Amino acid sequence: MQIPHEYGAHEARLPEPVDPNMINAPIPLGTRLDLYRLQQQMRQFEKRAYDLFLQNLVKGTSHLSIGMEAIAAGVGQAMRADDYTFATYRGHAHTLARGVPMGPVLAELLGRSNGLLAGKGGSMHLTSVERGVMGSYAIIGAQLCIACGSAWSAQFRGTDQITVAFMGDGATNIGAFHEALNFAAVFRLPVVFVCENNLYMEYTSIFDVTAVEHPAADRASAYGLDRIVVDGNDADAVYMAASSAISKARQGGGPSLIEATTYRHGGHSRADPGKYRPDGEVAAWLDRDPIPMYHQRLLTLGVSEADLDQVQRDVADEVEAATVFAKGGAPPQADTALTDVWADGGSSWRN
Amino acid sequence: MQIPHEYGAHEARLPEPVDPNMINAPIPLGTRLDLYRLQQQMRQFEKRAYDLFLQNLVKGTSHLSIGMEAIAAGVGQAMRADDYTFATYRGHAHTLARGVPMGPVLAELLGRSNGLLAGKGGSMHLTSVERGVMGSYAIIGAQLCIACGSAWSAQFRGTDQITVAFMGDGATNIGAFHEALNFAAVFRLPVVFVCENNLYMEYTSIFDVTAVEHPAADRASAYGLDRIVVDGNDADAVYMAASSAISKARQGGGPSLIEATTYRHGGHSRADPGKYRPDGEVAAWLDRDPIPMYHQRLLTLGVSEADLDQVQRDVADEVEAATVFAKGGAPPQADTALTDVWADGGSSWRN
Amino acid sequence: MAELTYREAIAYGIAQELRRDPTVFIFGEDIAGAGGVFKSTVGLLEEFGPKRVIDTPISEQAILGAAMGAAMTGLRPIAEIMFSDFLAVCWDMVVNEIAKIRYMTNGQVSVPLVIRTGNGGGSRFGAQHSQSVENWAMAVPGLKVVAPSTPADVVGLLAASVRDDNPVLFFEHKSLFATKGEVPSGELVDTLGTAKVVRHGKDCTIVALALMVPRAIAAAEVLAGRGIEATVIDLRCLVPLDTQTILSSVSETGHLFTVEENPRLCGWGAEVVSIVAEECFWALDGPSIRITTPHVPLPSADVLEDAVIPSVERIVNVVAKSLDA
Amino acid sequence: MAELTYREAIAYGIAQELRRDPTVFIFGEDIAGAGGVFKSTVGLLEEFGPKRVIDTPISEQAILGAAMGAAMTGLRPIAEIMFSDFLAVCWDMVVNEIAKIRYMTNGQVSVPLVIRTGNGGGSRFGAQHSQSVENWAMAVPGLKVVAPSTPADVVGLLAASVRDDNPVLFFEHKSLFATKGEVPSGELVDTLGTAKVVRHGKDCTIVALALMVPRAIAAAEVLAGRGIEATVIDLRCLVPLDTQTILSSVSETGHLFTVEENPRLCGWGAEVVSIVAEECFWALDGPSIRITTPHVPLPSADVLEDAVIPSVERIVNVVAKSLDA
Ligand SMILES: Cc1ncc(C[n+]2csc(CCOP(=O)(O)OP(=O)(O)O)c2C)c(N)n1
Ligand SMILES: Cc1ncc(C[n+]2csc(CCOP(=O)(O)OP(=O)(O)O)c2C)c(N)n1
Ligand SMILES: [Mg+2]
Ligand SMILES: [Mg+2]
Repeated sequence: MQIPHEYGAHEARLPEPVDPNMINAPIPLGTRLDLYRLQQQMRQFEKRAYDLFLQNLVKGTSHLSIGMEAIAAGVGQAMRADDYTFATYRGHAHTLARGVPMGPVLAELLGRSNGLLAGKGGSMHLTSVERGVMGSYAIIGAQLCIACGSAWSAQFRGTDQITVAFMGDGATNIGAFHEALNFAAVFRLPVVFVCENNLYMEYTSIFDVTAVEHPAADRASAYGLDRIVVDGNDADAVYMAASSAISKARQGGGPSLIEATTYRHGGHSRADPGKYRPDGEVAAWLDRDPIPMYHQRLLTLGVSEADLDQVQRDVADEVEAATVFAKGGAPPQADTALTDVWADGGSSWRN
Repeated sequence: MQIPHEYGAHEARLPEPVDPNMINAPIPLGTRLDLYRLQQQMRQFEKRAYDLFLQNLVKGTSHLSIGMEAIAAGVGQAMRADDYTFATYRGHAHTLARGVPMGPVLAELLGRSNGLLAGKGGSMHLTSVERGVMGSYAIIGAQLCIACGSAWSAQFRGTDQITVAFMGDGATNIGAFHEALNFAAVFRLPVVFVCENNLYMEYTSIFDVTAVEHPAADRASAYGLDRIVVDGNDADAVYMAASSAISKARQGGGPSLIEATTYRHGGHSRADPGKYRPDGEVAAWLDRDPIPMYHQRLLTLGVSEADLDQVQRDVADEVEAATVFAKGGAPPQADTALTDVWADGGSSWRN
Repeated sequence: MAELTYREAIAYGIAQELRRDPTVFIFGEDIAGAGGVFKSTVGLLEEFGPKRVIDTPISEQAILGAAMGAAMTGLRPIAEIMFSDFLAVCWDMVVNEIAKIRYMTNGQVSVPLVIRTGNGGGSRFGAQHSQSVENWAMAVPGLKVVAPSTPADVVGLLAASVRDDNPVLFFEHKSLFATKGEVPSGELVDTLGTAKVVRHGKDCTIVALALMVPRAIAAAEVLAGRGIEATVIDLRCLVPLDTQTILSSVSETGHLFTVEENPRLCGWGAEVVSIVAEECFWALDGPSIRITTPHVPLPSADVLEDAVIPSVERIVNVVAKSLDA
Repeated sequence: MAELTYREAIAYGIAQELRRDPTVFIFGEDIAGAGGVFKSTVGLLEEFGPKRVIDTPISEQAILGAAMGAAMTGLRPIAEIMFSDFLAVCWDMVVNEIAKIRYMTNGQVSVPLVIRTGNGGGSRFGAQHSQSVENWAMAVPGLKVVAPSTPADVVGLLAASVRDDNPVLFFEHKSLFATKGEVPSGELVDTLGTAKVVRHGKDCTIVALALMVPRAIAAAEVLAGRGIEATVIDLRCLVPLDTQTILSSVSETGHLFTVEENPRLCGWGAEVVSIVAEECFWALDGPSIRITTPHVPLPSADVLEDAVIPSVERIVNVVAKSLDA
């Protein structure tokens, strides 16, 4: 039998250098400061989540996106308040990107009654309909199909709301990906699919199990879509690509598929030390951490160190307050386990 | 809402002219005579099946491929006796193409005990392991995944058997298609996927619901495969394309995806008069009937009318004998409904 | 009042809802231009146009995903999955997404959608196009499950399903399409979770669903000739389940029979028998007996299919034997 | 004899079969290089190499399709579906293809394969990663269904599953991974379809499966302190079902309780209660009672999850209350 590769023996994939032109992208400075704040919020929030995990306070599993913040920030910033987000189990950042307050999110991770879902959903299912976060889905690919529905609905209702659906690189090999992309293209749905290519599924390199080099972008043409690859570690690059896809969708131009390359600094989930990654790879990507790079860019653009420090401190305060809020939450009452199966608020299956 | 198309109002899709060079394809005359005989067998068999349906003798549903014979014949002829075929519910021709005798196939359509599956499977599930027909599958797309398994098995066992899996154009939009294609490409499996693009799903034009013009070929690149479109109404063209894909697979070169364009002369299934097709389309495709065309080609190549008549008469006799065999079959014994759920021959779920 | 076939009642019932509520729309494979492969959506495209009656690709996951997303954002989709067997290719959407999203989000999300599907055997379509899978759906919390047996129930229960704020799986029995019945004129809206006593008798209770209802009624007539008077209950819905009607009947008759088309193990009959075994034990005068298709896939040949799906004769024999013993 | 965790027993059992039979191979997501996300396939890649221990794309339909096709052509694949919840994305392969192909082809095709999957709750993973879905599989003719509760049973039943010529769904309980037990040395091959009486008592019969087995045993100990002696049966397999062991126990005790982790409706408990209700009615001294997770999706927070999955305390209370009354 031919073996296409030796497991774990794949080459390190190193990041591309930052695009030096991106500093000249036509993005207002205020927007850039928002992008910086968003990335800080995501980073500091998830660091805190990790600390609380080490203190055994986070129940169940959780999947951090430390190192990948530029994507959620760039896309979130490009969205309008009434647009829809569909996230995955790795959805903390995508949720925060829509302005969902940190306290209830953190409380949800801790399984408290003041959690965003009152403890019923957990880290993998963050949802805030109020903020357009229409759910986080933990079965690979499902959210792509569901996102077609909210996009279809906006089209049907004649609003110009758009929908963004996130996915990982691994999701591009599941059937639902294919069905959703074709469906969206056929009906010219106002949906933007964003693939966060962080080079790995759980513990397996995406290159070991995918027929093409760019798991999303190299398939765009199969749905009549343009090939789009962006630097997922550059919030400006993501923001520009997302803005253009979103405005196309809003104007009736149909769906887009964006592949943003990035890297997660930690393991897949809280249980994973991430040992399967080749030497040098992690270090190289740590060097391309989106946040210090963006910090530097803002300095170059004339923002003062003091102003950036202030953002960091504001965010630190926010995280602190969220921690107090979350830790202070009571555990859910046992009988709430029996509510909200049905629209009448209950769970009775008999008359 | 934007409506991508008006239903039923799509343009007629007319066939391409026959490739005049195909007559020069390097195919031995004996092989061509076999191709002619195969197409005759398929056509005459299915016409008889249709007659028996009109006599109310065919139970359940059945899906004819009259007009599409050149594909099953061309591919079947290019296969080796120990290769594997995976067919769909429209699988009479693919089954006959492997040399499965007509009598048991027809008896199966009639639900008789002497049927190929003793009446348990019916028209949609024709299978002859003896002849390498590893089943006919009636859930769109499933066979593509299963075919990866027999291909993997041959690779694992170190034989050079290849697998062919057929599908319709409509099958290219289901998730299983995507998973199978990527899986086959990643593991370089010896499998040839053949998409019979007859322009319609059941009653809906494939162009109304697909993001690309060629539902299979325009997706090949998404799996790192070559784009292959062949004239599915020319047995020689199909034979050449299949032979080359098969020999590539046999030599360890991995999978191929062939799209063969064709047309079914009748409706989707026995219940369908096929009224949804635009004016002129059926007539144009009837003009491109693969069998008279091939007949003419053989005459041009010097085969005598008398020899071709003889083939037709031989096949007619074969169909006649199969009809006698099938009609003579007893209905299955009721208690056989309870056999062969398990490998021990029984159906007991308790000890 | 008009006499309609079960098949016509489907289009009639859908049209009633499409007319009433502009947020209702319907989509699926071949349902628009062709009026459905079972001809149960004929005329809808013509009346309501291509914005509300839509043909889709063969992409069942996308169909149900789209239904879910649309239902989450203000619409009331009716999605068709052509044969219920195909629910298996989009089962994740049904059981992990649609059924669970309200609960997981602590009630933030509503999913008012209907999944219609052709269910059941008797058409000689073989193992992959003939299954009765209503018990698959019943086993999953968060789904309402409806399976009407008459044209009037089709219309009334479909209306109730579309108007319900929960996801409903609506099983249309393929072997009932050609049957006829009176459908009252005017708006028709029924209530989910209500079974119907379709025949009264003091000797035993026969609970049936969909195609098994007419067979149970016919069997009861034959049994009456043999001196056994059966109550026949048409369940109509599996979730919510009308346990009250079942328990009160069994309390009177002391004998329970269920007639299921699904294969033997873990059907709705097992649930009904178990509820009675726990809540009504002291009223029972003998064993509760399930009449089901044996635990085999469905064969294609007519004689074989007829041998496995419960027949009038089989129902009569089982009931008579059990009550004589 | 060695003490192994349930998790280690899985790799141990698979290795036994890989060593014995060169046609056995194993594949799934992250099972090779990483040794599985539950670390239950650690060491297999190293011992057996990349031809027989293979990481796949996230393509569950292709995984099971490949398993089926390989099983049809001379191999004995073991496929992993990481969490049993994900069976929903490849349910067609399980129920319409793998389960039916032998029957549809009149016995021409054999499908000797095993689908291993992490099943069950208790890990606070929420509604989409915690389900107990063994009853889904039990409802479909053509599938054998195994769910061991101890390391020794893991090894013995896995061997029996791999050697069986039928498709087997092998449910590994996530909350048992860390539990330990003795595993006899030497080749270990058990028999499918045999339940184990793990405790004898004359007052009632408690039937349990997987994670519910240790809880039922613990409950029985508590009940003994209250003067109630329970027989506890570890079902181990749902198909084939060891009805003999159940029926003979209930005939002695006159009282049946089932303890199921799956949600309320149409679980294996309903099947067991129904079999007893029909075949053992006259031996019953009271209602048969199912102790199940209520009919809700699984919540994520620890207190909520603990509130819904049957606990030792709940089992004790239900049994004590029922037998006192
Ligand atoms: C259908 C399905 N299969 C498998 C899994 C288990 N699983 C969870 S995350 C994951 C890896 C996903 O990788 P990718 O799509 O690249 O996303 P990332 O985690 O890297 O963000 C897998 C296999 C799942 N949740 N759903
Ligand atoms: C998963 C699934 N969805 C729908 C169907 C119903 N169905 C049977 S044939 C068919 C059309 C298939 O069209 P195509 O793939 O072009 O094949 P053709 O019939 O033209 O050969 C459909 C929708 C099915 N069998 N399986
Ligand atoms: Mg990834
Ligand atoms: Mg077609």
